[in-house]
Amino acid sequence: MAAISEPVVANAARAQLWRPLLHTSARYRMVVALLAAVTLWGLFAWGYQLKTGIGVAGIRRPVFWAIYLVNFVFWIGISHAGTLISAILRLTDAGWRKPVTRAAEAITVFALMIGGMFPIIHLGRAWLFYWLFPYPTERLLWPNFRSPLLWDVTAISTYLTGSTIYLFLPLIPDVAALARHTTGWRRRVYRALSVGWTGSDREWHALEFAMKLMAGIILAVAVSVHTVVAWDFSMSIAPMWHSSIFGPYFVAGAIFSGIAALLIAMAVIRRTLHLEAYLTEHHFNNLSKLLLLMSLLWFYFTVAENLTAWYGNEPKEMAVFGARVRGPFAPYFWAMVICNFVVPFVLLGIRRLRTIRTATIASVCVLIGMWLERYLIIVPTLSYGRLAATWGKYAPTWVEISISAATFTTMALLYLIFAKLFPIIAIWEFETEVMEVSSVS
Amino acid sequence: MFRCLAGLLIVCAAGAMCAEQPVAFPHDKHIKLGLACIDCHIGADLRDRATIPSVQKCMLCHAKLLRNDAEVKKVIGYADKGIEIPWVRVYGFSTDAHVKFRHEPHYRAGIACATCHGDVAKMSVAEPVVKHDMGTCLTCHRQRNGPQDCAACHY
Amino acid sequence: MSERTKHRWAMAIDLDRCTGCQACVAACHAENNLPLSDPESAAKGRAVHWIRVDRYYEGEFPEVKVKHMPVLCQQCDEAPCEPVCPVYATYQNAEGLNVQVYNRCVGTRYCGNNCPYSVRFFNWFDPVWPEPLQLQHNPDVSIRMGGVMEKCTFCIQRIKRAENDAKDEKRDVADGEIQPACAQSCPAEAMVFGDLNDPESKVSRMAGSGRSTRLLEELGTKPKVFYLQRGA
Amino acid sequence: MFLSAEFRAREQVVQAVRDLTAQGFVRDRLDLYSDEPVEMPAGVLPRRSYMSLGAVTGAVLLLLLTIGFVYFTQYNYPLVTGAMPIFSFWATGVIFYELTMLGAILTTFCWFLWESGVLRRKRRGPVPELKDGAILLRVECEGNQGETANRVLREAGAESVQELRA
Amino acid sequence: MDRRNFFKILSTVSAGAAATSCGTKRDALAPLLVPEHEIVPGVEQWHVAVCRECAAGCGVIARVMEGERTVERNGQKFRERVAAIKKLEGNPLDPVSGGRLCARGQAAVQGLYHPDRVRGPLKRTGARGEAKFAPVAWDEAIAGVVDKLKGRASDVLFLTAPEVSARTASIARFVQAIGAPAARTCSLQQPAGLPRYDLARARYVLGVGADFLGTWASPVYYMRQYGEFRQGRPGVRGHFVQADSRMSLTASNADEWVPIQPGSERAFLAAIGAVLRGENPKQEWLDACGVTEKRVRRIAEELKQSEAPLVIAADTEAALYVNGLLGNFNKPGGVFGVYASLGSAPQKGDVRGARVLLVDAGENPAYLAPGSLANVETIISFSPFLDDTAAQADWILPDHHALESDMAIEQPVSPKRSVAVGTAFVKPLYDTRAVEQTLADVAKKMSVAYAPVTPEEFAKPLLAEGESWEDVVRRGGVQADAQAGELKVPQALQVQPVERSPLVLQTYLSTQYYDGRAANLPWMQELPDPASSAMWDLPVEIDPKTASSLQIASGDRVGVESERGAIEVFAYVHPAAIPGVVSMAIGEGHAHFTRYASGRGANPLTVADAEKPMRVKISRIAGARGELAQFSPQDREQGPWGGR
Repeated sequence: MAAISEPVVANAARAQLWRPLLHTSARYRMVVALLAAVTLWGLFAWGYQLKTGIGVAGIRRPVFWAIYLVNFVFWIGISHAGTLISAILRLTDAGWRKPVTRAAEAITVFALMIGGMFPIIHLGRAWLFYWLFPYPTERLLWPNFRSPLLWDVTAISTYLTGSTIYLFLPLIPDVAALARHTTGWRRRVYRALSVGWTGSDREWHALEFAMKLMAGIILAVAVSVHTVVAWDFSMSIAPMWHSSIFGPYFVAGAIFSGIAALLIAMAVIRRTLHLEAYLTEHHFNNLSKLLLLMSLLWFYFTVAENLTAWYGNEPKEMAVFGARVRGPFAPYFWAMVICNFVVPFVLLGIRRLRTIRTATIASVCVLIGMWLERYLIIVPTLSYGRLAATWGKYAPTWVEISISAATFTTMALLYLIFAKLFPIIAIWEFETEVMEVSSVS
Repeated sequence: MFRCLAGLLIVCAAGAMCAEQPVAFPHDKHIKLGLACIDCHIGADLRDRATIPSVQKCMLCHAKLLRNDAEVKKVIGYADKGIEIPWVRVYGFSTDAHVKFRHEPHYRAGIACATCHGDVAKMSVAEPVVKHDMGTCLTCHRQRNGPQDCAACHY
Repeated sequence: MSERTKHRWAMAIDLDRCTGCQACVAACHAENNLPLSDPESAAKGRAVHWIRVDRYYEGEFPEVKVKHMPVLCQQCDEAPCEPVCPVYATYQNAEGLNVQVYNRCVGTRYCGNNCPYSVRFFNWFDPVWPEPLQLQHNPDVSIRMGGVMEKCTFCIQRIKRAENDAKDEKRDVADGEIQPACAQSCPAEAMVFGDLNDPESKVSRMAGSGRSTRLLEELGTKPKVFYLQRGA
Repeated sequence: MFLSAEFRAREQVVQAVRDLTAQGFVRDRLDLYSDEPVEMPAGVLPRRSYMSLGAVTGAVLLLLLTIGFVYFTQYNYPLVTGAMPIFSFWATGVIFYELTMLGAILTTFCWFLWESGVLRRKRRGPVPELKDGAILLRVECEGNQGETANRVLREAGAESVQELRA
Repeated sequence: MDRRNFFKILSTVSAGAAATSCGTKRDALAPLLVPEHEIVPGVEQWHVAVCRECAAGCGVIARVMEGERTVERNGQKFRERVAAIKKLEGNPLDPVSGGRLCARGQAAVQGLYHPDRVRGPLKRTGARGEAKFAPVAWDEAIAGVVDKLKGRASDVLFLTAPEVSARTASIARFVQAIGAPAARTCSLQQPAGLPRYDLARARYVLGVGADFLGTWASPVYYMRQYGEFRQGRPGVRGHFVQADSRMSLTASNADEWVPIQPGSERAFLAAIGAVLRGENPKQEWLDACGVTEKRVRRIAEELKQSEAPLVIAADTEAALYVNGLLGNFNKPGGVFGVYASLGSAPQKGDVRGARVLLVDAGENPAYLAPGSLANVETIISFSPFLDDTAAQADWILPDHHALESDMAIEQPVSPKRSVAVGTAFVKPLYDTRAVEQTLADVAKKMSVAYAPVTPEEFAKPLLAEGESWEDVVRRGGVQADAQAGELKVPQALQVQPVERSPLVLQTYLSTQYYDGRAANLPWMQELPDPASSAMWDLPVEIDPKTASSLQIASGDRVGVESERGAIEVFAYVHPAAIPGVVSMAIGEGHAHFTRYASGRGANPLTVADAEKPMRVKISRIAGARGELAQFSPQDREQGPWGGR
């Protein structure tokens, strides 16, 4: 915690950060309505799938998993934006993180909620998902603790619990302040959420300590969560899945896509809430560098993963590798390489080109590229199994596309609502930061 | 989930309906007269399934006995029309349970009818007194060291 | 392995006898109430054949050879499908059968992904049979609902029936007494079913033959289906 | 009796705390209230925390509970699993790890609620109302200490000193 | 015979009608409410029957257990319990099936419970070919038929299967009684009277053009033999060479496949024969079949060297010629003569000349000879399904399904002189009538003296002394030891010159649908084609060279055109097809044949001949919609992009 030389009355900043909480524009309503419409359509598609059967999706033998699981991995990856980044930055005490952390942590929680839904959506009998939990019945049935899917269940619930608390803790002083300055139902909600925060030094002290501890724990959990997600695949003996590199590969990919998501979220917040003074070039520059670093790391992993398969020349692996690199999946593969490596490398690697706008463009590319990466991990392997006679091809249906699209709108919707209820920048953490940063730049 | 609920409803409905059997058949009276369960429910000892006797079987005795009893008259009515009595099921597994239940191994193991069907000998109307669900089955299988392999019943 | 008991059911398929006629495929449909496909679902890769005959062409005309191989659930001892099921809907029973419990299945399809033989099939919808085709249904076999996995059971209903008959008569199940529908139908008698724990059984002898191999043996799945390669 | 003094600068607060401590006010009787965290120089108004210890304890506790749970269900649930054990350390290791972490997370959160005192607010007397940018120092006085405190606070530079009522 | 099968036969009872019970709306108990002396829930009964899916007439046993169906009475729907056939298996006592059964045979039960069966007599109401019918009463239908037959006996043509059976005997008696010409057949079934090849004991087999493991003669019988031939004798493994114009199921099992041009089977055998006689094979023969002299000489030499050589060919005369040269008549592993028949099978006939056509179940001239019914005035069909021919009929008087009928069929390929016998043991599902019965009714109405040939009457000559008919019915057939007829050895082979053209289409009987008669069975529709793995359709098989020159890939829609007509089908690039020889299986392309086959695929007989290949033109249809359903689209063990 940076020292405060003297208490600052940051009324101006507070007013600006609180404005979106107190005033709702017509444009906001319109956007929310639009997003809600798509989300509802996705819910309808899901309802249709529940009623008719999972067969309304395009999955088939042998491609038993497809874009539902792609979305699952993708969103869990996005969720690393947050917590992981904010935790790393908090632990390394990087001062510039302060206006960024809340935005990142919120992404985590919402992305996890959405990602966590997909294993349920993709179930053949989704209404029986609770069978994955160990609860006693006289039927003496029990979940299988050795299944990676059960690891997922525990990992994601732990991560969701942890990241919610991690988001909530630094929110307490802000809601306490909001409770003091608002009236009506908002005041009651904020007061309830402030769990009796008084602003005493004991509280500040405990909060600081808890945040440090949580940052450490959440870091360990976040790494494990995406490793476990990777293990869903690499614990299997399917060609190109059974790879020891998958754990770190997925974690790196998750951080990569997480930073991209964060950059996009920040760019949008900066523009719509006019927070140019708080989210400065400096922040974007730093995050862009991080993104570039992750892009290089991702490229390294991708090369390592594919080169070994190619060199090993094992026929079953080569069938999948070939399908990806020069077979039916080649367009996606090369699009992925361009999106994840070429574009970020050019746009962010060349200093002159590195602006907020290019960083945002690169981030969008990275998100597309990372989605494709997951698609390319899941679908080709399943399409080209060990026995050539079982090969098959997959194409998604409107149900899968609707549900997938709805998750993006749900994310945006949750984010918008969150930004409407809580300050998206942690005011107490950063009030002095404004001055520090402006003196630096 | 929907099915479980539906199954539950069926069980409840069956319970509710047991009072409205087409003929008020008094099990207790027949047992007292010396009949055994498997005299009528043939197959319960040596076959997969126990059967419900045909109305012809009832008529073996009631062609002569108690012809004036109100309930017996109903039986005779069915027999004369040549149709079977539409009995309402009291016990049974729902098809969704995918249980391949066989009576015979249970008979071989010496399980009394009353273990699963209650003491019908004391009932004037058969009622579902023993819950036929996986808990009941498994509890007994565990106590008596019966097979607890899922595939013993579900396939 | 401690749980394994008296029997260990296995199958041997003599590829030199197999003609690829697919009588076994039809027999399986008749015995096991497999859901009917339709042209659209078949084109989507959703036709269900618990046993299939894989055919491969090798070489170019005129030196071209055809390979036929009936592939059914290999009932692996170290089945990759088993540990990944989160609810124990598929597991190894005491007689070495790789069992699928339909009621317990929630439909993660993980087992299907992890089966290197791709012999697991999923019920994408509740199955439908137009009246009166359902009259043909085998009452000994469950009609699977939508959302669950299914696969070859080694005709467990026939195994249970035979074991029960043997128990009634206070004797052991004789070799050859149990025949799954596929083996029963095979005109060339290419498929033999029996007990691996009985060293005298026909299947044990075939499994020990010099021609005996197993499919994708290198994966360490220890299948219980033995393929006898063509040749003397 | 509780006194609340309003300061505008951290140095003044530090001075006030030092003076009060010298006058025999123990640190448990002194509380700072502010909008933002106020960092004190080392040795001034130190607050001890056992949160890490708590987190570790919670983690170990849940780990043991989980191991026990998984291990004992093996015997209470005689599932036929084809000789696959329910309990297998490496395969269930992930679950142990995650639940260990969950234990740490939950204890940290609970510990925070306890240690920060938000749950014990009522017992700790009246709370001064926060003002933007102000640092409030609350002093709990016994008997005739009130005047001493008042004097010390004003000397340190307090803008105002008030008596707090519940 | 193993114990289980012994049990099956023992439990066979000659129960007549099925058990039914009255159901009500809340019939929760109905599943258990079946009179105990008939079908008991959970208890299986086995009854004998005869498979009628091809001409072989395999004896089968049917597993009967309880089943449930919905029936409508007085506008109310009831669930009804009936005895239902669950599964067909080979009859272990039958000399042909020996307890085994092929895929088509097992699917026959789906024909019985087919949702689109003709449920009673129908009268045409629309124009011919519109397939509009109205249900009528049997009396009206019979009167209608009598009306058409009266005084036109000489115009009548009765089509029935080319087999010797109680059915064909009854029909022969009927046409004789009304004074009509002898019954004919239009089916592609192999006619009765083939010699029997002792495959099981042969050491070296040369097959020529006969798909005896797929559709020729009796596939089940020969597959049983094939298993023994390969691995049935310790230390001995038969060697198998197949000369064929396509990679048939049989050829795919051979140790060596000799690709020969379609229609050149006789030329190939003549060349082999020439070598065996120590002569030089004529160059024109070698040119016709496209095999080198060296190869012919080697194969002939190998045949000569073998202890038990055998030549199996679809061309019986040529087969006997070469086998005669090998001197393997009536020897183990050789050729055996034909047993004396109980009658004569209907010969091939042309329906074009007929005025009044009576079509037995199983005969489908509208499909097998497209356009041949154009000039026929009256068509009377006995088909239990609305097939291509029945859809054009004036009257449909549906026969029972084979599994609901009494029957006796002489088995054309059998180690003994044998007749398979089946009795009805499930109650007919619908208001159908056996053809024999219908004919008797018609004869009665026409005041013609006629009594159908009963199975007992038909099989009587084979019954041994003291053997009771009940015994025969229980065992599902009767066999008699008899002396096989002498084999006539042709002294020389007349080889017709074979025309060659750059692109020819040959047709063949499909494993799934035979001559199209099994296309209505969903199990057969979803049985992957052995060559292309296609389901619910049959593609045209094109060799890779031709395909690439025409820019055709597997799954493309192509147009196939000949002087006869044109069809549009999916293409399958067959890695083992002979360049320039395009093949297509017969089976799909029915205008009408129930919901599962109507309008699906294309009928190759509209462009080609069943007997001889025809010159065709093939072109890709760009932008066509649809997808060829294949169970295993990948036919090589490695993908095209698999290598490093």
